[in-house]
Amino acid sequence: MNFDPRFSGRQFKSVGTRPIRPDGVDKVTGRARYGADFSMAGQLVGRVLRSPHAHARIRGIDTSKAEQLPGVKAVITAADLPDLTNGDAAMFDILDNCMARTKALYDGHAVAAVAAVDARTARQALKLIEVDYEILPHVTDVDEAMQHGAPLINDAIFTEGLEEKPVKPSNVSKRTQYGHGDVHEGFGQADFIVERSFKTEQTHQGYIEPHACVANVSSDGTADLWVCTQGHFVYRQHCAQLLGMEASKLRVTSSEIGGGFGGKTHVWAEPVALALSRKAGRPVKLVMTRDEVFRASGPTSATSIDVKIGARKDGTITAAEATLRYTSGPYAGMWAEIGAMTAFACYRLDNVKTVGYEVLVNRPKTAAYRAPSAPMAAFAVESAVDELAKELGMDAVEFRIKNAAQEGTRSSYGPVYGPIGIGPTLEAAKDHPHMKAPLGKNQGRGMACGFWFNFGGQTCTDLNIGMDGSVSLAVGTVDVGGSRASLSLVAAEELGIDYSQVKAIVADTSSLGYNDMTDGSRGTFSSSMATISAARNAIKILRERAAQTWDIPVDDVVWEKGHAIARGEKYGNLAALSLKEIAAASGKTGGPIAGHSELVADGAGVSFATHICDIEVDPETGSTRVIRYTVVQDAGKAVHPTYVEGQYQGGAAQGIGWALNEEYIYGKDGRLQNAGFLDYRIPVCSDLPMIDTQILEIPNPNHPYGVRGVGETSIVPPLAAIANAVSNAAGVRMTHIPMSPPRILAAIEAEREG
Amino acid sequence: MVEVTLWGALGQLAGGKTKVEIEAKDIRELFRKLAEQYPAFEPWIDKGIAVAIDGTIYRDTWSKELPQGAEIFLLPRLAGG
Amino acid sequence: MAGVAVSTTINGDNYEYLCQPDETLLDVLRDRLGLTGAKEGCGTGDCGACSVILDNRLVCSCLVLGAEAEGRTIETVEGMAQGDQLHTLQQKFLEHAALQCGICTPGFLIAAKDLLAKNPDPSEEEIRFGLAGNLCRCTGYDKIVRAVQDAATVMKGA
Amino acid sequence: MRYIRPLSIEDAVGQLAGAAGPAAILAGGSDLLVRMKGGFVEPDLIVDIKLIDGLSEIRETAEGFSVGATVPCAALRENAPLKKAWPGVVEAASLIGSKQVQGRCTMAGNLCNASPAADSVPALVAAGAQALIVGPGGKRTIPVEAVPTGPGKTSLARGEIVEAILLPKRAARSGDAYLRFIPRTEMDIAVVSAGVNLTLDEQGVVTAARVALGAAAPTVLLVEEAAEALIGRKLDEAALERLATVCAGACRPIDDKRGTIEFRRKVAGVLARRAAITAYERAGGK
Repeated sequence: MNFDPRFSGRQFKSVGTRPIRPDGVDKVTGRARYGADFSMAGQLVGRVLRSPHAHARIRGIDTSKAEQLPGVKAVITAADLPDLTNGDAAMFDILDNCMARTKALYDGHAVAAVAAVDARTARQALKLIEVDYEILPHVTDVDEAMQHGAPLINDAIFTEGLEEKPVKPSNVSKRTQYGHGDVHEGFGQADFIVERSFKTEQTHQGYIEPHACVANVSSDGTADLWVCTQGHFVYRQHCAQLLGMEASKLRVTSSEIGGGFGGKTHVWAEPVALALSRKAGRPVKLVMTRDEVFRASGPTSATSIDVKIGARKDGTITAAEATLRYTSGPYAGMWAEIGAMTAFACYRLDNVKTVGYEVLVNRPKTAAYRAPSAPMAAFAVESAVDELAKELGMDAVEFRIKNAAQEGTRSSYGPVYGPIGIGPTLEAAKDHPHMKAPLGKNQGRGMACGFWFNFGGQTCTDLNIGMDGSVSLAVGTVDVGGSRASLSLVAAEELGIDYSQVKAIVADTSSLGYNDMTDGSRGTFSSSMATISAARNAIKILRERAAQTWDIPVDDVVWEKGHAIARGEKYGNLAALSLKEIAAASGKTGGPIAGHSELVADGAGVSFATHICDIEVDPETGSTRVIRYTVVQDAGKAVHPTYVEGQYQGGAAQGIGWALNEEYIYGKDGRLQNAGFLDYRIPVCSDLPMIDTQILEIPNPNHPYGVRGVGETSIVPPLAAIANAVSNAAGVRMTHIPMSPPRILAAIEAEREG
Repeated sequence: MVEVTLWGALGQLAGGKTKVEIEAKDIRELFRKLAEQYPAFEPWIDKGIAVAIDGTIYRDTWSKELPQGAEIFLLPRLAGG
Repeated sequence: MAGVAVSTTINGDNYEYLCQPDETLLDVLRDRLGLTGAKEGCGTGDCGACSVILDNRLVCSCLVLGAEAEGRTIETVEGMAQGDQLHTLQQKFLEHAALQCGICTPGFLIAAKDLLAKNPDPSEEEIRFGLAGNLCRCTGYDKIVRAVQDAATVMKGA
Repeated sequence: MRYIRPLSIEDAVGQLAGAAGPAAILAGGSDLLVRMKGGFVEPDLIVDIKLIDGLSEIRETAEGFSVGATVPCAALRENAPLKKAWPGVVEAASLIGSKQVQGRCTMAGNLCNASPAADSVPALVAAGAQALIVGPGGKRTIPVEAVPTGPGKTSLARGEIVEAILLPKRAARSGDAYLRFIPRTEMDIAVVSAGVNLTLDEQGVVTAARVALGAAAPTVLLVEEAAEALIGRKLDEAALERLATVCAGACRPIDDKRGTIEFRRKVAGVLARRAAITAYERAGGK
């Protein structure tokens, strides 16, 4: 669906307003039901036994004592989840991650599970399961895992993407390369070159709601799953495949979701809960503890990145190169590849080369986290860009403006850009009052840019018009941050009715056709396209019904401002029919009125952001304080600007946490030391200032209203923006994220001592 | 005839080529002919290949037409958060 | 293990229940009494999603035993609205879009209610430190702080 | 597992002393419940001491203040005389956990949990506070620093309960302060901390000083050499420099997930110095 020129400069009626969300009252009164808030009669409590070892062969599991404990109704191991993946390597990894088979591959890897009448019995049963482990050497650090002689995690993995097929297995599952031009030649033209190595530690999405589900497998082969997820249709496919069920017999209902950020795009506990329920013949509720969430669910990659950028005296970048190593957990991934694609996406480069290495380590399987892989690459690149600007004696913003990608630029990942927003966000940042505000003692200002692709995907939507003229909109993309409000606005806009007449809900997998996940910033982008299409289909029927009522040709009926209007002077005496009137008469004009839509919402617009921040550093302790923060980002079109601001602010806050304090800390024994919110330090309210936002609207040519995705890009610039600010405040270049106080103090001391 | 640029991993499968010329009107035909010429592509196509047409990325719209002279770029299918 | 018989007052109503000695008040509220407004985000007092007011003190209900509630008075998010009349804080959270996913919202509302009861005219800094025991991962806190500021203004005028 | 709520301290002591299996005292519960949740302790008996008469009171006596074992830290802030006399102690106790945890946690619990990083303990040690202990053998009073003997370990015998924390009466021209280092602004465990308590003469010369460091050794350190660096002098730059150096040197910290040895040493000195400046100002020094 292309941009509808009718909307250029047009005043929208509903889109762009800020009404209260349809699910709001339930959420402020405690009535909204999340993953753990649903229960079934006779339900059992499921609990998972997890490996305490980072790497161990499972020689045997004896569940007999647990099975004999009164109140225990089922105990399962990998044997109860046999391999039905049929050679699909990605699905096998998901299965093995849900329940370890021959080896436990990280601290927290599930090895068995129980269902019992209550939590206490389930906990006791776990203690009675005897696992015979043969402890193996482990590796958790990305650089160490790549070294010769590092403990090998999977001897069936041979590095893909090498010129010659390797003869020995490796912890590097893949090498990828992107770029164009000749970087060697480019560096030859450079007057200044900056070359640096960076490291970033592994972080977690940190959603406040732990994974939770209720599984109910019936003896007739059908099953229900209630679950907090970003994609219930995808969960259905995966669970059905892993359990050997027909997808149509598994009905998955997505609960309200208490945060996902990419971390709820992957099944963990759900196949286990279904297998427990199947074995016990009763419903099973499985809720992860916070400790389990950190140890066993979706962290992002830890990385090690080398960057080299060269420029001429006039400030033109002549060449840019990066080598990116990303951990993927103990399974193959494509995270470094995304880093390699996004690293230099903001710039217009004649010579660019990026190489990515996917590295297996004994850590949890890496899952997507908001613009996955892009923040780390941006941290390395934007730090080096800042440093290069300093060497050139150029202003950091001017240097970026001079080299910014624009329409027609060949992107560093290959294709040529259409209309894009990097230039405008930089210009807006340059003109922002924040840039000119005075700084206090020990304070520094930093800025950085970020890029994310944004995705669309398969989408299906139903729009039903009630006899009272109200509209219910059933969508299949899970609402993670207010999309029911924005989609209701879109339906109201198209139909020409008031927002209050529309109510959007998220339908279950048996009530609507397949939908891809809410990921890739696609929720509002994709479902609004499907909603527009469904509304237009409904309007066609509304016009037909009006034509029938008036007994005139349907081509003479137009739809305007929520009314059918007979066009032409000959119909001068026909009063317009409102949607409500047509709906009320629908029983006599052909029955219910609905619009349906199923489509692939491709063509999401790439998105850029520029962030500015001020940081104060205590030079005696390395402590930091965020003084001021500003986000400038292109939204294409902001459907519900308040929730767009919310996405900008939330992404920035997550990035701030990542930049300053969040990290997985592993002991020498390979065990995670900080599997809780006490020592995995996400920002608290008093850590942050207000986060100012500026929404730019550069229409996406592939969406009728110009919408781009907005959810992810905001987490890309903060790591670099803060690193640049800290470096400016403390006078030292910070190359290791998070910039925790001990790291900052050590850097300051090292600089002092020269 | 459209000129299609391959990304590194795919290029290796095509004997080190970075660009191939294919007579195809839409993405479906492009994939079909690529699989004919380069059987090693087939598992990649099954897993999912994204096609950038003049900068816009298409992941599943196989009916998308390939305009004459358009810049066609094959990319791996990526995940988001 | 012997169950403990407890009689307590929740949102003005008397409740009687039997609970295990090691069962938390949060588990009792959610699993025995069906009051699932309080959420378990961590179970260790680090996220505030289970906040309730116990005898006029803000607490994490995951750090209180169900048995301890005997003879005491508890306020939960379910008791904030009066009939269909939302509490000012609830209304302001909606108007300011101070929630995205909403899982932390009940805890924030209870903590903010306690904060404004003790300090009707808080500064931004006092609000931020007053709500530091409640984690939110979606909003960056900006709109939450604004909602509380706005609610404080309205409540002072009332 | 049993849960009991004795009405007298004698009954509580008797129940604890007579328990066959592991028993736990429940005051605020902010440590106990976390440990139970994590499966680190599984007591057979939980003795909730909150109904015992007098334990929830803050009393001002001729000797100073007596803070009952079940007084939540939030109540300390609300007690104006205590706050005026011992602002550093009240500040320290107010830093434990969140507002929610403040509604439950107690100073006696913070002491008996025996974490080297406990926030209230360095301030109490600097203040010269005593613990009033009741047990099967009667009552005894010991300096608070004698209660924890190592991480998670105390000198309390089976059946003994800390009934109250006793803070001495304030001499004229005295002031105390407590500072801790945490990476965030709230909700963290101290990476390292310092409590300083000073008394001055009319000229502003320090006549008495106590300096304590937290998270710098297996138990809170009372650094006598640091006190000596201040006594007999005004709080001049040289005295502060000496204080910082002595404190950094006195640390015997560890590398862990919260900080490094090097970081803790340096920051211990910085915090002691900053706390001393605040304590000095509070004592009326200029």
